[in-house]
Amino acid sequence: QAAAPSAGYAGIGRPATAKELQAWDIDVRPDFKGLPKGSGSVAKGMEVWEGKCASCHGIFGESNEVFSPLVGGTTKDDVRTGRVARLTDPGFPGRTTLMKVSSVSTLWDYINRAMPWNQPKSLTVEEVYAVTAYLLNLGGVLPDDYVMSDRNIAEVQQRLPNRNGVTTAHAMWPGAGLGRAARPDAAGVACMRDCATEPKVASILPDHARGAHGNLAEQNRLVGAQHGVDTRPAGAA
Amino acid sequence: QAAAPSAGYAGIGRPATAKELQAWDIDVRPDFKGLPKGSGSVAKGMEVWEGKCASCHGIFGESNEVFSPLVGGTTKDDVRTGRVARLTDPGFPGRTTLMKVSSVSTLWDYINRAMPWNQPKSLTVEEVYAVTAYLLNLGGVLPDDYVMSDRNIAEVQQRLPNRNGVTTAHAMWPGAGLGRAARPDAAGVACMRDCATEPKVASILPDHARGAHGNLAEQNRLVGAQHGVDTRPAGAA
Amino acid sequence: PAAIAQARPVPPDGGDPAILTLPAHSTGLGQPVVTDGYGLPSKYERNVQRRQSPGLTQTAQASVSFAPLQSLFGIVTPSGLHFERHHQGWWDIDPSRHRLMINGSDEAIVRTPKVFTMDELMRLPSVSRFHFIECGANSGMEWGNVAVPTCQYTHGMISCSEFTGVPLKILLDQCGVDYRRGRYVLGEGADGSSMTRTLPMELVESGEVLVAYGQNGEMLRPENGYPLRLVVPGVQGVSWVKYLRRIEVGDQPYGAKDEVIHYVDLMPDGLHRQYTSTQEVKSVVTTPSGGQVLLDKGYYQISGLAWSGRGRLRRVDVSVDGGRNWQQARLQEPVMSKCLTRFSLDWTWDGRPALIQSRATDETGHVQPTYRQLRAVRGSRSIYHNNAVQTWLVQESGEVKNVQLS
Amino acid sequence: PAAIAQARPVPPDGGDPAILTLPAHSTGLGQPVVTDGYGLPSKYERNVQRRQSPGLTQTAQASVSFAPLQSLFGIVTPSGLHFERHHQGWWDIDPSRHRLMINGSDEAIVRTPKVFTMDELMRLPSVSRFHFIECGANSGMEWGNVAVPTCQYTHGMISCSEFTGVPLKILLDQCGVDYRRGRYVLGEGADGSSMTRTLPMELVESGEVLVAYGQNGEMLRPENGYPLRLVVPGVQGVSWVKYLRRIEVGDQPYGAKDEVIHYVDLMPDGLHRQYTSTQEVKSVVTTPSGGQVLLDKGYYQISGLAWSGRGRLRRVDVSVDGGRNWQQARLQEPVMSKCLTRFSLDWTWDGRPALIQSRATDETGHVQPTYRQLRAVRGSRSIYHNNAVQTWLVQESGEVKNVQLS
Ligand code: HEC
Ligand code: HEC
Ligand SMILES: [Ca+2]
Ligand SMILES: [Ca+2]
Ligand SMILES: [Ca+2]
Ligand SMILES: [Ca+2]
Ligand SMILES: [Ca+2]
Ligand SMILES: [Ca+2]
Ligand SMILES: [Co+2]
Ligand SMILES: [Co+2]
Repeated sequence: QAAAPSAGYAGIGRPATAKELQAWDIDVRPDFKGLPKGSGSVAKGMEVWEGKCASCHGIFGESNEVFSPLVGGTTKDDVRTGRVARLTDPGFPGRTTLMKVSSVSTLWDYINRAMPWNQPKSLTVEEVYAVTAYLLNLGGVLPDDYVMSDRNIAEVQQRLPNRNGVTTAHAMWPGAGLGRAARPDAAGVACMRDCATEPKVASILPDHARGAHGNLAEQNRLVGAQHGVDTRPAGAA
Repeated sequence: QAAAPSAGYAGIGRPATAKELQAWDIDVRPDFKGLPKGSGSVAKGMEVWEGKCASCHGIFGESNEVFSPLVGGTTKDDVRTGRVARLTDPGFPGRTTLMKVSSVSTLWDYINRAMPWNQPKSLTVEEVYAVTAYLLNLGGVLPDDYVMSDRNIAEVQQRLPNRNGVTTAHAMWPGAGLGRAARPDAAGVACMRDCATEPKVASILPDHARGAHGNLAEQNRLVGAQHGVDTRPAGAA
Repeated sequence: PAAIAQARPVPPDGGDPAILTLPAHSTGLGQPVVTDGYGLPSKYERNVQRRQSPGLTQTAQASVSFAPLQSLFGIVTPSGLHFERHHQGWWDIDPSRHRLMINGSDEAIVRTPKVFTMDELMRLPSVSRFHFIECGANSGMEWGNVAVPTCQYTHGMISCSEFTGVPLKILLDQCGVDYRRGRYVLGEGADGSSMTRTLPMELVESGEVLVAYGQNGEMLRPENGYPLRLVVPGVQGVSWVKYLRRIEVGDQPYGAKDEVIHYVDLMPDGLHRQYTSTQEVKSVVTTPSGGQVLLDKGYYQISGLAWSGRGRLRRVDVSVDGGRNWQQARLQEPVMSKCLTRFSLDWTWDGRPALIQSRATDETGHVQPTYRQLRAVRGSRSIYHNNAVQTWLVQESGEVKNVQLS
Repeated sequence: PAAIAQARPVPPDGGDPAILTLPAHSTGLGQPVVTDGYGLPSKYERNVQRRQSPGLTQTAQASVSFAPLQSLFGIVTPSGLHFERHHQGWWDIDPSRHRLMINGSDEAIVRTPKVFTMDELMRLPSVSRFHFIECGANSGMEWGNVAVPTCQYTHGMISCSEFTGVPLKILLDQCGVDYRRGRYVLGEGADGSSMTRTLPMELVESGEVLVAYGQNGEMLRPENGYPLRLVVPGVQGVSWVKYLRRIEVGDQPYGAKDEVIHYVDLMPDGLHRQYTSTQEVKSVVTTPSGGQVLLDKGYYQISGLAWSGRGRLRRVDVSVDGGRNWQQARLQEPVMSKCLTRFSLDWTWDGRPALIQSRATDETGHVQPTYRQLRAVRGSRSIYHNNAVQTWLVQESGEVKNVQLS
């Protein structure tokens, strides 16, 4: 049960009003707590997408121009298993949003609070439902005639390609509720002499990339025990 | 005996040359170590003073325009006793340089390194002797026909009005060589309850001086547990 | 090697001209006080800047700038050089109009949701503590192989400041919280992204989590969340929500974008680890470091930074032979919890190639892993939380190169 | 009292407009990273500046600017707000042409006088330490009676930084010193005044005196001696020679202008104390403080700074009744030697006049004196080394005034 508010600092802070809570308490959790009632169709979502999203994310959500692709890399089989098979392939290059997202609430919440990037919080509830549905439709998760709503969103969750692809079995959550490992999983060895190491250089900055970050001489101060190395291309003044 | 230079950081730093030492080792100590041979007359000093010093310090060294007066407040009797009598009078307003200075080397050294203020280190050795002598002449310490030199500067020292007016009997020199007091001379008392204090306000910023440092509202940040008080004169916008 | 600025050899006229010819500043009158009511570094320090890594992001408002670790001393990061990470650009918010709201995920968890002004927050009891903030993606470009030339880019998403603020626990107590059910805390920003992140209530209860407004003696910088941000010692930077407008106490984690889609660590088995928050033990030698050139053989002080999200550093060891042999480094006092610690070791360079490394151990006994040890567990696609031992190769030319060992 | 920026009373439409109407920064796209490679404070912080005290000096190049203590948090002073004290103006010196010379007052005291470049100095072993620097004349305007309105002017000739540099002892050892005869050390600057001051060799031998180039993680600021200054912990600022060009080891003190004509303390008997160097135990409440106005009755955190040139603080006591009764304040960790320590105490203001004071005790047991105790020994014409207890009067209006008690 909630404790009584402490009276130690009386007069500092005041109760929030219902209207204020409504204006700011916009988060939507994986259990859909916070999700406003409403719905939106894939068809309406396409409209929203092409009007307000495609300029940045591409007509099929696959653009790499302003951000990494949202859509791609998932299969019908992934929708069935809830595991994105390509994530086990170290050779597969990028990772799209749909390959990673494990809760549909996360998409809804984020689009609602932050998109369009240059006009965040401008979408109506219907638009958020619709464009979320359209994104999932682009990814082959929802059919063309789908109307997503607060009533069927739990079903949508059960189709997310990577819904089963996550774990909290690690030691990096600093609380008791999540994360089940007691000790860090990757650790060094405190050897001091003749350690079992072959100090062979396996990877070194290639010469052509030495100057890819500009002239390093200009990225160190003018005096010091070391100066910055001049990485201008040969022949530059 | 000087220890051999440590070889721990070989190659870092190199011996100073004789010319370099001559260029920078300019300090003159109270025992006149460092004082260059040479001389300068009060008469020559007047020339230097009026050409290079009086514009800031006044024709008699008494100006308060760019700095506090150099000359004034000392008497013939002070020259005899080596104690400036007026320093015992709490009612006497300012303190001139000559009322305080206890070593003539200090004047020589400082004028040589720092004056004229806008052209430091521009005086010749003769000019420094001369203008130092002239300053002391203005203060009634040296006669009009005096020629001060490295040979008679010890005599000049014996005329300084405040030569005997100083002490190092205190606990604020953090070494063994000077300062003879073991413990701080002014200390509070660690009383915690019903301390023997009459909390009577004896001095408070007068109302007319409340705004002498500008509008204090503009000297505190815009937010905080306290704001700055508006000290604009009544009626200001 | 590049020429050292030195007074030797002595020119034929018997002295260094920088000594024999008195400079203008020794023979003239300088600038007045309050030339600048708020001063700036010397014009000769213009090379010391935070910088973007070209090609890392496609936009500059959802991006990163890196602190120039190669040029920093001690442990405090000058606020003007603090690394930046924005998701929807930075803002300079009017503090007199900024508000903090505290509420619960349901009405039973927080009895009286409240609203605070900055004036009010700044009246409450505050503390000041030195802590590092490190982005979970720091060193992320180097998981697979060497990608960037200097420690600004390999490790520069870390900074360290003295933060001042109100312990969040004090604010929660003002509202009346059911601490049995309310084991998760949401922080939410006021910027366009309205960044959200979940924290465990345990951290709040420890008193370490601050609702902070001060950084290095002054207010937070706009780029770092002015006028209010969370300080979550030991936890990755993304949780230190900037422009903080709201705190919610809940009975479940929130599945925010930056804990479900980003700041998730891909493991070799294809699973993504979520809620990986702690920044584990780590260190880097900053002098000498990649992209520098040693001016001469002889003595150098190897120096660098070490830290752990689990508490204090216990020790740092340094190797100059690529990890075969190690020496214990000096730790500069004060060694503070979840704070940068500067270490140093004397070294005489004999002019031959050397492989310089540092390896930190924290108070829990956790030893920083090598790349081989780290990859054996996590593979090389995690993006986040790369805390591997960094290796710098000093070449015979004196040039220092970023390398990774097999 | 001035109005607190508050969300209350709630307007008729049921909420604070700063909440109900989403601000531009919540609904738009902000600024990119590296808008500034070297960032600055918020535009809303423009009131936080260092300032001159009108009429204190006749010129601005031989003058002082004061740090705004009333607006600072924690213990680190932002370098842009560090107090200034120049004798012949400040300079921005090219570090590649700056030299440090070390020599003896005679040839037997230092065997091999040497010259060092900045490149060379920065190769040597360095340490980083947090220390305060206080001008010996801090609080000097208040010896006789109340003269200035705020703690910026009463106490603002103090700042605190993390300094980085080479222990001077290491440099002296490089040159070969006769430590039996050479008990005095001269520091000399490169500016127009070529400021000189004598230090006792004991302080150098302790390892505490640094030839410093770093301040708060970056190089010294030009106003504070870039590229090189002495750091002499516990000793008044005038000894921390800026633009350091030369160190001389000698067998006698040097009688410099600022130890014979200034920075001498006039005693009631008409004698001037010379070589008064140590900054004794002292403290000041900075919030609330003079020139501020409390916004309301109720809870406040009284907070301030304490320090001693003799080491660590042992305790700070705070009184709200002009010294009749005292309470022990909390000391914020870390408590470091010859460094500022922040203290705080909870206080509930009942709206009636209050007299707020702080009283520090250092590790040697030295207790900060009241004005009455200080003047009983030193009179009121010392100019320097006023470490008396400061009193702030909180008036019924909420306005805080600088006062002195009988
Ligand atoms: C002006 C450019 C722009 C527009 C228009 C835009 N976005 Fe975005 N979007 C971005 C950027 C940039 C990001 C990455 C932000 C970050 O890094 O925090 C992003 C991120 C996203 C993400 C999260 C992807 C991930 O993996 O983090 C989703 C989902 C998304 N946008 C959907 C939309 C939708 C839906 C719309 C239209 C209603 C839209 N965006 C309009 C630029 C844009
Ligand atoms: C352009 C103005 C100016 C000129 C010209 C000038 N001075 Fe000064 N002088 C000053 C100022 C300002 C100070 C105080 C400097 C400080 O506070 O460190 C000073 C300080 C002194 C002092 C030390 C006084 C004290 O109590 O500290 C002496 C002695 C002195 N001047 C002598 C001279 C002589 C001799 C000359 C000419 C050769 C000269 N001055 C030319 C401005 C000037
Ligand atoms: Ca150079
Ligand atoms: Ca305001
Ligand atoms: Ca909620
Ligand atoms: Ca981050
Ligand atoms: Ca000498
Ligand atoms: Ca001073
Ligand atoms: Co206000
Ligand atoms: Co150089």
